[in-house]
Amino acid sequence: QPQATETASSQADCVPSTGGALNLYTARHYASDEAIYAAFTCATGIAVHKIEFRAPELLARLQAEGASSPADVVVIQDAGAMGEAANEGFLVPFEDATIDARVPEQWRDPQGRWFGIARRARIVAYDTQRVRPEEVDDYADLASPRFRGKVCVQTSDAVYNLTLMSALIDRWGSQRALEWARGIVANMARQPQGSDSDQIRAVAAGQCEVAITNHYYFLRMAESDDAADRAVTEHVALAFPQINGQGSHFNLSGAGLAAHAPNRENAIRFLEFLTGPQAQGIFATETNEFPTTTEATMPEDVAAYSHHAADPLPLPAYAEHRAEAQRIFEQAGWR
Amino acid sequence: MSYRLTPLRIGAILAALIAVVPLVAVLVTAAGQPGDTLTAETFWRYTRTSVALVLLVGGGTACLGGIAAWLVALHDFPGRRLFSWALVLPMAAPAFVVAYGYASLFDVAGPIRTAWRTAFGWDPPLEMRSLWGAALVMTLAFYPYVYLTLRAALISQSSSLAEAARTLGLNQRQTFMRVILPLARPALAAGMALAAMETLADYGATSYLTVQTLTTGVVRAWSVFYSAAEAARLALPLLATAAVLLWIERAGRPATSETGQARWRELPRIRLKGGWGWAATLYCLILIGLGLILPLGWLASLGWRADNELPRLIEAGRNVLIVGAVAAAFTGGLATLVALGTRQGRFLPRLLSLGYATPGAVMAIGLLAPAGIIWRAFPSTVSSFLMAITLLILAYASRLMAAALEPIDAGLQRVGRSVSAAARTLGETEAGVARRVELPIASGALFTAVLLVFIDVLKELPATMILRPFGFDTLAVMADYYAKDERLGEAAWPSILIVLIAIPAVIWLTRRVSHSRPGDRT
Amino acid sequence: MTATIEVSGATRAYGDKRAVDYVDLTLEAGRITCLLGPSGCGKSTLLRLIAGLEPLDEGRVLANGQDITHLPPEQRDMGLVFQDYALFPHLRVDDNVGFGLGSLPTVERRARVADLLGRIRLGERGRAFPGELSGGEQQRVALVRALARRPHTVLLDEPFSGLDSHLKSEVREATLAILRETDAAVLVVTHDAEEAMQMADDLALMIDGRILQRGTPQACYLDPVSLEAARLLGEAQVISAEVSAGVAQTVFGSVPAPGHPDGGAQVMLRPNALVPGPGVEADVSEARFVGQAWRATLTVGEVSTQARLAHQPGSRLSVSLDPAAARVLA
Amino acid sequence: MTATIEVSGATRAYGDKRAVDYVDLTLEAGRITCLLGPSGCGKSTLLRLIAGLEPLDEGRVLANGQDITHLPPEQRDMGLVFQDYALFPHLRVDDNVGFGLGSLPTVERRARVADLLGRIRLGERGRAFPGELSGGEQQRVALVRALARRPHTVLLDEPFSGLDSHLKSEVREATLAILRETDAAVLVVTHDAEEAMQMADDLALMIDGRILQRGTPQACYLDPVSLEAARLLGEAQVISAEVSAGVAQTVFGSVPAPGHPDGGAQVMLRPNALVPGPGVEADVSEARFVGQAWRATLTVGEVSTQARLAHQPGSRLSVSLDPAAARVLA
Ligand SMILES: Nc1ncnc2c1ncn2[C@@H]1O[C@H](COP(=O)(O)OP(=O)(O)OP(=O)(O)O)[C@@H](O)[C@H]1O
Ligand SMILES: Nc1ncnc2c1ncn2[C@@H]1O[C@H](COP(=O)(O)OP(=O)(O)OP(=O)(O)O)[C@@H](O)[C@H]1O
Ligand SMILES: [Mg+2]
Ligand SMILES: [Mg+2]
Repeated sequence: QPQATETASSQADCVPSTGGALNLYTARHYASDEAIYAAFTCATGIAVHKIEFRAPELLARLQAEGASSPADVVVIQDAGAMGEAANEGFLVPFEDATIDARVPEQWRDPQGRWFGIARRARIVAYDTQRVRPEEVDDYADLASPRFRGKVCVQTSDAVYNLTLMSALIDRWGSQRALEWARGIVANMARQPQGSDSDQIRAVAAGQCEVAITNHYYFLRMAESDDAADRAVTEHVALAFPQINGQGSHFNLSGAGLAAHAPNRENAIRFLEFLTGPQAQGIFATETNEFPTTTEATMPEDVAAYSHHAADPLPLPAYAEHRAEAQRIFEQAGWR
Repeated sequence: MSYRLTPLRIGAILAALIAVVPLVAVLVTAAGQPGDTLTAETFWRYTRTSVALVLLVGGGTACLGGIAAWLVALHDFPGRRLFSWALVLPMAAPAFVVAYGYASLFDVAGPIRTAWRTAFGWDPPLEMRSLWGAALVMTLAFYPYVYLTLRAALISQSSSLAEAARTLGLNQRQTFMRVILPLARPALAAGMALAAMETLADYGATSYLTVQTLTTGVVRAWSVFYSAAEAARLALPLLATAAVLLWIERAGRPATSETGQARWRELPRIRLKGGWGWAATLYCLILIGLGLILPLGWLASLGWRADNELPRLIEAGRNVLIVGAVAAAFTGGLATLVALGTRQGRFLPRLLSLGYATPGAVMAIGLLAPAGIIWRAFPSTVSSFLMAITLLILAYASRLMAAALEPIDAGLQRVGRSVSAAARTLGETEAGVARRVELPIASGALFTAVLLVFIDVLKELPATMILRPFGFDTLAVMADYYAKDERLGEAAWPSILIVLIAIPAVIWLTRRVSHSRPGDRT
Repeated sequence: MTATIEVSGATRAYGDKRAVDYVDLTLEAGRITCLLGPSGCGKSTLLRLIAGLEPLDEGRVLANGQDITHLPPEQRDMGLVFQDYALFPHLRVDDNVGFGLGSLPTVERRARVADLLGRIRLGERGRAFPGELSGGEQQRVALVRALARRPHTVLLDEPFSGLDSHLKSEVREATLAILRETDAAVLVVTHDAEEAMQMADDLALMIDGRILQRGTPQACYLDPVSLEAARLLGEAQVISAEVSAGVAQTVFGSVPAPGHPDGGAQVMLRPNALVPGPGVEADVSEARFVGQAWRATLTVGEVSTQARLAHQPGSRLSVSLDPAAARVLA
Repeated sequence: MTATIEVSGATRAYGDKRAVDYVDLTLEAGRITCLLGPSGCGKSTLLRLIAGLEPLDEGRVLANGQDITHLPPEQRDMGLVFQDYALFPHLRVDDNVGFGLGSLPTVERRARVADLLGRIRLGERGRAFPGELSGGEQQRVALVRALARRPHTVLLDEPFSGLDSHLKSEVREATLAILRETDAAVLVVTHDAEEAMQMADDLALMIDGRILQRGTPQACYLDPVSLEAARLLGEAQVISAEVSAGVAQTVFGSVPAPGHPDGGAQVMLRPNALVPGPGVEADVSEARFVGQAWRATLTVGEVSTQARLAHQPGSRLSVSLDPAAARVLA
């Protein structure tokens, strides 16, 4: 019997842990998720055994295990990798009315192999003293001469950059995407480096005026216990640029049923649980992610941004253009 | 002794297989179907960066570690005895941990550059996320390799050559330049080769510092293009380089003393007077400060403010202590078998050492393939905790065999051929001699090997990540996750714990090195 | 048990080099055979072949007529003493001596160890570690350790070369005494001629992997088969001679050369071959005191040689040749 | 330049142990002084004090009357040959020899190195590395390297002890020849008595940090100041005697003991002290051939001693005592 770091709470109103177990392969590793597992175990009595991987390692391990894999549920915080898992046959489609009802079609794999459980916007942090929000209401603006030497970005192999580029390729075509990438390279205030938080800090420090970042790092800093972090957000704000006027780019954390799941029933209960109001609420509160379901309650700071439209990119496109995205980055000289 | 397959030799072959399988798997994978991969241009850019980084780190470690060894071995100054082992302490800090510290300390929004901007109104060019910054960080993390090997060479150099030079009319300085240093050059090269190997194999620090090397290429091929075959192919030049570096390292090992009967006598130490003495003290302090105290201290100050998941930390610490201890003992045992069984041939140990110099990502590919075969053959074992831990320990053994083989081999070499032969003629079998004579005599070396493996398991990431069972974290894994999630404060806790656990082991190892030289008197 | 060890046709090559080259050797119970030869001639290799520590390429080793060529060393019942003594540094002296006695009951083992240590006057030092003993003491411990199992054969590889010259003769006497008490066949390897001659019942001279000569020390010394063999055993000068009718004529006098063909030949002179007396007038060109004796360089015409004579350099004296200390070489 | 080196009151202690204890020693240009003593008696330390490699605790070193006690080694103009030769393994033979000649113009340096290598018959091996040479060749290279700067003093620390006994005498002769050609003051440290006596013009016997005796080899051999000194130089037997009126009476015969007080005394016998002849009847209890001579153990009553005599064990013979090879010890 596998041992696990069972985070089951010993609260009195929990169901006794008699519901068997569930094996989870996840590329997420947040405190929010721990809370969700605990809540799930409490609600169902099913123990959650998990291994946290990085996405490529998770896929490689599934590949190596083949039909012997003990994995029941696969969770990855990147739609590209999730699509890859689906394409490799590591996930199986399953019908579930509850999930279909809760998660809008836009955030579900057309073949039903996986669905989104939380969303993160890849948008722009800007210096409120030097940039007006209208100046960055389209991703294309970042490549304009207006921001020559003023843009901070991560390296090209950061997954969120890869999915953003995949979206742009899908929407704009390869040629325009390449030109955009070249424009960004020309505008870079420094060589791509550091994490998203580092980009935001660089804006605050005046090294650049705009930076591409995921939204929740900004929110995390804004609500941090650390005064220095909060100070960073004083003169920085988030802008939600559009692709073709249709909305901003969001990446998805996805979940799916493993192809050889030994605990299929439990797995489906878990997948349903992830889309339930409690789990969705935890994603929003703990990680500042946007829910994929409509009825979730969000804390105020997340809710404040939740009205921004999402670019209606078909889910398969995230994985489809990944290799090309890397090529374009390389061609443009985006390290 | 007869050529028959004795039990000892069969054991050696089995043990060696464990270490060789992943390497073979990498080669087999590399022969797989080509997939999407990097453009040639990108490949060359990575290559150039790798070469530049290796040269910088090689040169940097040679300078910093070389000067430290020169000061400590040949001079007397305040604190020399303390520094002689304290200078090795930065080895306890994994390079990725040092990288966390420096990147955040010298970030554009970090305390130093912010303070500077406030004071002077301009941003100082102190970018750690650059080739130069990475070179600095890795130099600080790896200089102990040069320090250790060079110091060992200097303190085991008999003074007679230096004295011969003096009586031939050279003064102290000329003697150092023309005799002592040239004689220690192989050791210097060996230390640099070790540092270079670590640099090439590193991914944690380089990726955190955004320096794109061949290892980045390997990881990209795998994680962006999902092509294990391409990743393995990209790793081949790295393996080849590692093989060359290993060869340099082996060749640089001091030959057994050629001095024979002459009484061994250490090189005289020059007493540094007044200001010079304090300058030497300051140099050593700065080195330890920059290599350990500054990055760790900064991380600690971040960690202090951050939350920590204490129960998870404790459990991860407990995990790594237990698994590390078991893996270290097991690897030590395997390496002992190999060392006992291959004393005639030198080829096998060299081959086995390659696993040590292989980048983690590549090793992960090499480990998964054989693990996959086992999993598919025995499906029921995949989710078994014991099976997973067993695989993990086997993986550690194959990855870290070289680290253990090295000292054990050296220890067994010191058991004179005649001592073993004497035991044979006194009625013991080959295995009995190993048990009753050779291993007890080499027990110090065995312990050294076990400690080395233990320290490496503490820092190990790729094999742990990919093979661990459900619910199993180690400190390195936790540090990596927090850092990936941009929570450096939280990452500080496991990082510091790694260092704290490793420090006693490092101290013990260093002391042992200074006790293993001829005619020790320190 | 006593044994006769016969080595026949023993050959062992390392790469191209034949370290031991078709050697025949017999060791007799109760007799000490010394194997004398220069460094690198293959002495240790031969000893290791006999002990079973090294495989033979060709040839056989027999013990009492039984073929033991393929027996592992632990089954050969031979004791070995090494140049570096090879004491087990992690075991105390008594555990070293008792190392090979595992099969004996503890009481008996203890008694035997105590007896052996007593015989080498180290009865008090049983609990010491080898590192705490002097070189001579270590050598004695190594010796009794090799004897503890009462082997039928004892092999000693340069057992005294690690000792100070001061200690050497003392330890040698003690070792001889103990070896004579056992009835083992003994082989002592050495490159010290004086040592070999003092210890040997039988001497075997080895050069370049081959055994040149066997015999008693005296026979080897006075009747060497070649100049090489002569030099192995001590100082030897060579002067040229003309043989005719079984007599070799040198400038210093004549030496019997029965059976030698007529013509040019070489005569080997031991240092005591030239004695003062009626004979040839020789010039003394140099004289040195070499302990116990003087050595003078004597010249007659073109021929120069050295002799154990005390004479002032520059003087002249009359010397004759003692044929007992001279031999015509083949 | 030639020099006389005077060491006076030289003392050097390591912790409590006085390795060199108030030693006076003079080295004369053109003469070879041998310092003979057992291992650990302080020979090397004394040599290092003279070379300036070790500081003196007390005492002075003068060169031609000038105080060089505090001069660093590189300014003393002394050549040193080490027991392990200390050739620079990273330099070729010719660079080793020319190592100390940096101040000479290249052409001259090359010429001098070539000349030196020629003299030791290694003219062809200049481009070899030391590791490629045999022990004897290495020793010769170390010697000419020390001589290359034409030092006024040459110090040799057990220069032949690394050599095979076979090679030893050959290399020793060659070394002596070269040293005699220079006019340097030479000090040779050794613990081999025969070697010391063969090389020395002057001999200094050292024990426990002190110099016991100085003199020519012959004087030291025959007139040792103590049994210790006697034993350093060769075999010596001791028998007891009764002195009365300046004559010591032993069981084998009498020895002159001028100036000795009456009463019990010790007489030291060299191996050739007992010669066949009218005198005492002695039993031969053992006889061995030791190269060049036999050694017999003779017993008279309770007293046993050894002599260089050839006689069958078990037989009896009459011996007399040669007073020239016997001395009454103080
Ligand atoms: N294991 C080995 N591999 C290769 N050559 C060897 C080996 N052992 C011995 N030899 C070579 O064989 C020859 C004989 O060696 P051996 O040790 O028997 O000589 P030895 O007569 O004992 O010399 P010494 O007096 O120096 O001990 C030498 O040339 C030596 O270099
Ligand atoms: N650096 C040192 N520190 C402490 N003791 C020393 C040192 N050098 C020599 N000694 C001691 O001083 C004494 C004399 O040593 P030295 O080397 O001069 O002897 P030696 O006569 O040359 O002996 P050997 O014949 O063995 O070379 C020895 O007891 C030795 O242990
Ligand atoms: Mg030998
Ligand atoms: Mg000495």
